Amino acid sequence: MEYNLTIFDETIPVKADSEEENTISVSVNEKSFDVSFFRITDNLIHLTVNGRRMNAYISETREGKEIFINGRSYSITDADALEQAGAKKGGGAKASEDITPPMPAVVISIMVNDGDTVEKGQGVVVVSAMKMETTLYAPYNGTVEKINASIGDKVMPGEILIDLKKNEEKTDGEGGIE
Amino acid sequence: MEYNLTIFDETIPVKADSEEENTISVSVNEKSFDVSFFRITDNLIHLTVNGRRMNAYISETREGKEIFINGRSYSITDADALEQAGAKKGGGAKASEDITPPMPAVVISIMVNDGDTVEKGQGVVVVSAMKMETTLYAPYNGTVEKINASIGDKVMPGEILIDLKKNEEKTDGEGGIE
Amino acid sequence: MFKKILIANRGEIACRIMNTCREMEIKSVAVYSEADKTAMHVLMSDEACCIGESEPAQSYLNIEKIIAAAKETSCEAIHPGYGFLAENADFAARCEEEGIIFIGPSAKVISDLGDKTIARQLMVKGDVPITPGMTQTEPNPEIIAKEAEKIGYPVLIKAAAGGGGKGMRVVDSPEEIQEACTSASSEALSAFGNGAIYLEKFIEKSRHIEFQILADTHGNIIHLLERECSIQRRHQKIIEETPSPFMTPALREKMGNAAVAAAGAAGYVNAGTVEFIVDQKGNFYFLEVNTRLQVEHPITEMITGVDIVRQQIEIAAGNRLSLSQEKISGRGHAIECRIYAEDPEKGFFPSPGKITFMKEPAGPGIRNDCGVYSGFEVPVNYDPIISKLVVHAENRSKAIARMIKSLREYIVLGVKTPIPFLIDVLRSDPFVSGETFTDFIDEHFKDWKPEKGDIDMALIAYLADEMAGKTGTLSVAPESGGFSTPWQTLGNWKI
Amino acid sequence: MFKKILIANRGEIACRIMNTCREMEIKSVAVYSEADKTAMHVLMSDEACCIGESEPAQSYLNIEKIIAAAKETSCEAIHPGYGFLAENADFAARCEEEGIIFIGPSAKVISDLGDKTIARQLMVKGDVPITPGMTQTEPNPEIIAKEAEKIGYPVLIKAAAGGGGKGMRVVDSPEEIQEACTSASSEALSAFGNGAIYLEKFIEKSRHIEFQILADTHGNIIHLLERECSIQRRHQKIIEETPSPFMTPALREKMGNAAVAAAGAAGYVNAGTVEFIVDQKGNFYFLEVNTRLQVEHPITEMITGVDIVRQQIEIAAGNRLSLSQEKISGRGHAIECRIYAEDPEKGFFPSPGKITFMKEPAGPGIRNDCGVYSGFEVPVNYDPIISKLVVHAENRSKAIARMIKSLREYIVLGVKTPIPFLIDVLRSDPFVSGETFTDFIDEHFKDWKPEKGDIDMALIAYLADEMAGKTGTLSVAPESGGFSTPWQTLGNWKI
Repeated sequence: MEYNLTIFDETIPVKADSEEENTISVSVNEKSFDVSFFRITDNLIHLTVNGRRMNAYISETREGKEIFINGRSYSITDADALEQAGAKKGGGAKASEDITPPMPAVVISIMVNDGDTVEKGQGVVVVSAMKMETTLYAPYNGTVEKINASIGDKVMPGEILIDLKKNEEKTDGEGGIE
Repeated sequence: MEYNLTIFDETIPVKADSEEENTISVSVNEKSFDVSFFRITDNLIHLTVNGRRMNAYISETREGKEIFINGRSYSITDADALEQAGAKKGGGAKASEDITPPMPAVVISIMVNDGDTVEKGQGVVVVSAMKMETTLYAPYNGTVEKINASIGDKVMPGEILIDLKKNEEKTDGEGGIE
Repeated sequence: MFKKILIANRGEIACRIMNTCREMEIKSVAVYSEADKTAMHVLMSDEACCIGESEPAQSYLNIEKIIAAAKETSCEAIHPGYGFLAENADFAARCEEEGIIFIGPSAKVISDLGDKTIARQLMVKGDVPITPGMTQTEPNPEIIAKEAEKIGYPVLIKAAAGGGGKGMRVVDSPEEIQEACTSASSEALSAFGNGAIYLEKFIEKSRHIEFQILADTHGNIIHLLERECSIQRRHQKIIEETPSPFMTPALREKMGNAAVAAAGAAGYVNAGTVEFIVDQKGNFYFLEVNTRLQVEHPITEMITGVDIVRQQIEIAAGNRLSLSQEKISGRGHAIECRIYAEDPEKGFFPSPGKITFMKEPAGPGIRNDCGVYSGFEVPVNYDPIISKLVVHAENRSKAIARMIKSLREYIVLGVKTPIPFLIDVLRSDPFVSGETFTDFIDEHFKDWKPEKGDIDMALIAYLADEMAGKTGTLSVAPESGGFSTPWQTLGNWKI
Repeated sequence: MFKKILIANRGEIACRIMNTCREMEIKSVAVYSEADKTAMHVLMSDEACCIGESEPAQSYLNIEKIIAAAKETSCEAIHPGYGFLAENADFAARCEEEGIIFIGPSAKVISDLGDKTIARQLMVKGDVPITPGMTQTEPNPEIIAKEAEKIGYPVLIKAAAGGGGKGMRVVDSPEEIQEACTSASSEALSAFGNGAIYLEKFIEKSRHIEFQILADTHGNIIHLLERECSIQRRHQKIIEETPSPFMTPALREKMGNAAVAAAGAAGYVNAGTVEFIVDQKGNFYFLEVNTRLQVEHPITEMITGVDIVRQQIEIAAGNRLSLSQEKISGRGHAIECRIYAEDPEKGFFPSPGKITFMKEPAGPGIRNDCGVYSGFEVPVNYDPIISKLVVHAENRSKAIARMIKSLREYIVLGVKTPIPFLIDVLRSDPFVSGETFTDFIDEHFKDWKPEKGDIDMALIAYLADEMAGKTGTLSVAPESGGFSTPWQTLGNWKI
């Protein structure tokens, strides 16, 4: 059985074979592991990997699983399943190019006007949520086409606060929250 | 909606009416209660009863529910449902008249022989389980008809260790574990 | 003693206060907003009143609704917790008017100490050392610039009102001072409705060390030793410890006496915290008094064995302090880490949402003051604190080891937390050697990213989880092992 | 320090030992029987070895299998916990032979102190007071009767071997003594393979008070104050506390010195407990030495701030005690309640089975050393302990209040527990006033039944549960409140 799993933006092919109940041989990037496992609860799998014991806490997410091992949390998605499900949103990179609050927030100030030319990384809107103010930055060099919010507006993630027309220069998709 | 619920061997008629979501009017033994509730998890219902808040922890059992409130646990069964399900075992009273271990155990000693006359309350078999020895007592005056276990046997609840023929005298169904 | 107390707060602190109430056999009344119908503090309460919509101004900051709830439920006293109305002099005054006991200092004391320049004046009178600088607000930037020249750069422009770093500017040279005054003042005006500012000397490479004090209505004041709270992000403490790794018995005595003098100078009653900044030579300066229970009070409880909330309630009831200064001593070392729903990789930005799974660490010397549960949705409307994880051990190095172990065993899924960040801080050389200055995070962890960790294991866990199927851990036990029925039919109502 | 330790035990004590190992960065290896494949101590371990079938003799009592597991996993030391092989001199000797460090005293000390008459002889040499009576076993009932006449009735016939009340008889008059000797001896023979008995004076209305001692390999011995463990059922402690409500500083000093002398007389090394019985006048008599970590050690840890397991490991590694007697002092009051899967209404008979739901109490000053989890099936094969609930507070009355609150918030469904019984004991006048003698339960709670409690509320909860339906609290969060999908389809394998 084969999977292509995505973790930290990298897609890794993994293989698993099971000959006995609760036992699998796993290969990840050419490395092999002897694994035995017990499901303890829906959120906990106890693993023995090459003799080493560990507890993996797991929660299903919209796009995959969140897995917590030894003080660290990992987000893993099934690349093939996501592909099958279709590129609904044009992928993650696109999303981070929008000027949108990362959580429900209130607009505190708008630092640009229609038609302004802004540089990548320039602050454009300040929003406040949960007692904290955050500046949203221009994700690329561009020109302000339209401002879709006013001071005091409650805004939600996904709502585009500023329509920014990209200038010719290429960008690397960074930006969003500082 | 009406129920007959059994708690501490007493069957109590209860009535519940719901006019709003998460709210019921309950009457128990002529007393009325205004109740609002929230399910927090499958095992926890948060109740407000006449203004007083409490948490009820609940687990389904084979025959009803185990309910834990404020340091006390209650076992409640639905008398009508049990009746419908039929008198599979002839009720609880019968069960406690058998000489059977209350849990998986090992027979340590047998204190009677075939044909012995025993008195209610007389020790007949000693079993050991979880580091503890327990004596099983005769549930009524009777005569030993058959001994179904030997020393060292592993025995299970429900297994009748001694067939005891009841003598004429009436008993009150007590006995079993000390 | 009171029979019933209203707790005008939410989250972990409301729960923590109820714990003590329950032990004292005092009934607790919760208040809650629409967002908090099934919040932990509501579940724990004996009675609860809904006081309005989710916005704090409509509920937890709404003085009249809280007073009405207290009267409706016949509460004799109100505990404000921290945050919200805890340092609101108007609220304390309204309680006084209504004959409800406010568990905290008087409105007058809150109001005096809430103004930084008045507080500085009081401290000067009480012979408590303050940072060099002004004790009056000053509207004229020219005068401020002159004063700055006198005490020497760098200096700090500070708003008289508020806190949390707002209306505050560090100024390194005379050229910047005009602009700094203007921007600090306007920021303070918009944040606190008061643009008054003043000038202080800026102390470099300083530590934040505070003393817990208790003062009763009979004139007795004691302190419960210090806490060091230098590790801060966004002007908010995230790791606190006691004793301070910098402290010596001689300095502790000097600072403790100053803290008691500060409380005396302000006419303080109830529990409070006197904050100081301490430079590398051990000079210390009064910073401010927090006129409430402090977030980090548990570490003091761990090392002194005193329940501070119980002391607050006893004091509010008019009882005399049963503790005396000579009986207070610290045992071992305690550390607190604040666990917020926030993303340490993104500037500690809040990460609200549903906690899909949580498992709290437990074991000897571990205390987790928690205000949420698995399945609870951390609301977007409030400070996203999940819990305060506190450990106590024989000494500092054992306490660090215990905290690291506890953090590793603290499972929170569904929202981001700073747990991996905190582990890295606690393991770092500067923390281990006690080099804890207020610029610690900027200095050592500015662009922190987690190590990639054990990706192979995470992938293996993914596969094992797929293989194992779900148990459907519902409440019915299967009769003989194996998988249980995943879904229980709902009970049928007989109509 | 050791890199890896094998823990030859299960349940809460194995987990508790692993907690300290983890803080010391020592890897822990669990051993487990077939019944314990998914037991808590296995889940917590770094490595684990299955050592056989469920019967203790096949697994946890199987010396050779445990030694083999230790060698296979390269463990340098073995911690035996309590029970099982903890006081088995042969096991300690096998460890010595194999060059594995046994974390406990030497085989010789275990063997000496395991024989009550040899222990009594050692105490006489060490000037430790023992109960009047014999210091040799005696096969002849006539001689025992004569001795009984001399010391006066009531007397106690006791087996030299074993414990737990087996082979023990209280004798009130000369007529009963012959029969008592015969039955005690035969009971001891069948239980311990050794029928040797001897005679002691029976002390009426006594308390059971013990001292924790620590002795290193360099000749240093200290004690960590006392524990009172008078509340017992079936000769097994169920509530322990420290300090003893009976203790005075003078008596503590005398008894503490006697405990240290007892350890010295026996050549003791590592942690141990010297048990005394104390009469109403404050006379105390040596009872026995428990040559292992005691179940109730956490209450001592709470008031002294010392991690006893860490001390054991340090001592076993040959380190010198870093503690000295004058630095040991108690702070506050600690109480432990043992939570077993047992039915207090039926003579505390074990109630094994699946724990369908469990919620541990938490809060300031609460520690629950637990070895099970929701969904775990308490096996029928072993001591049915679920956890030890420990509280620590400023004084005895606050500790009692905290314990009662904690017990009320301790939810265990699926098996019976003594929680309601314990609440009633803690609230009772004789307990509150410290009238805690070893006959406490017989005297005050012989035919205890729980109060009927709040039946109306239970019925209402039943109805509400029926009305509310189940949420199916699985791990996927519903997108916008409401009920989530109850059952997640299993991941599909691509073949």
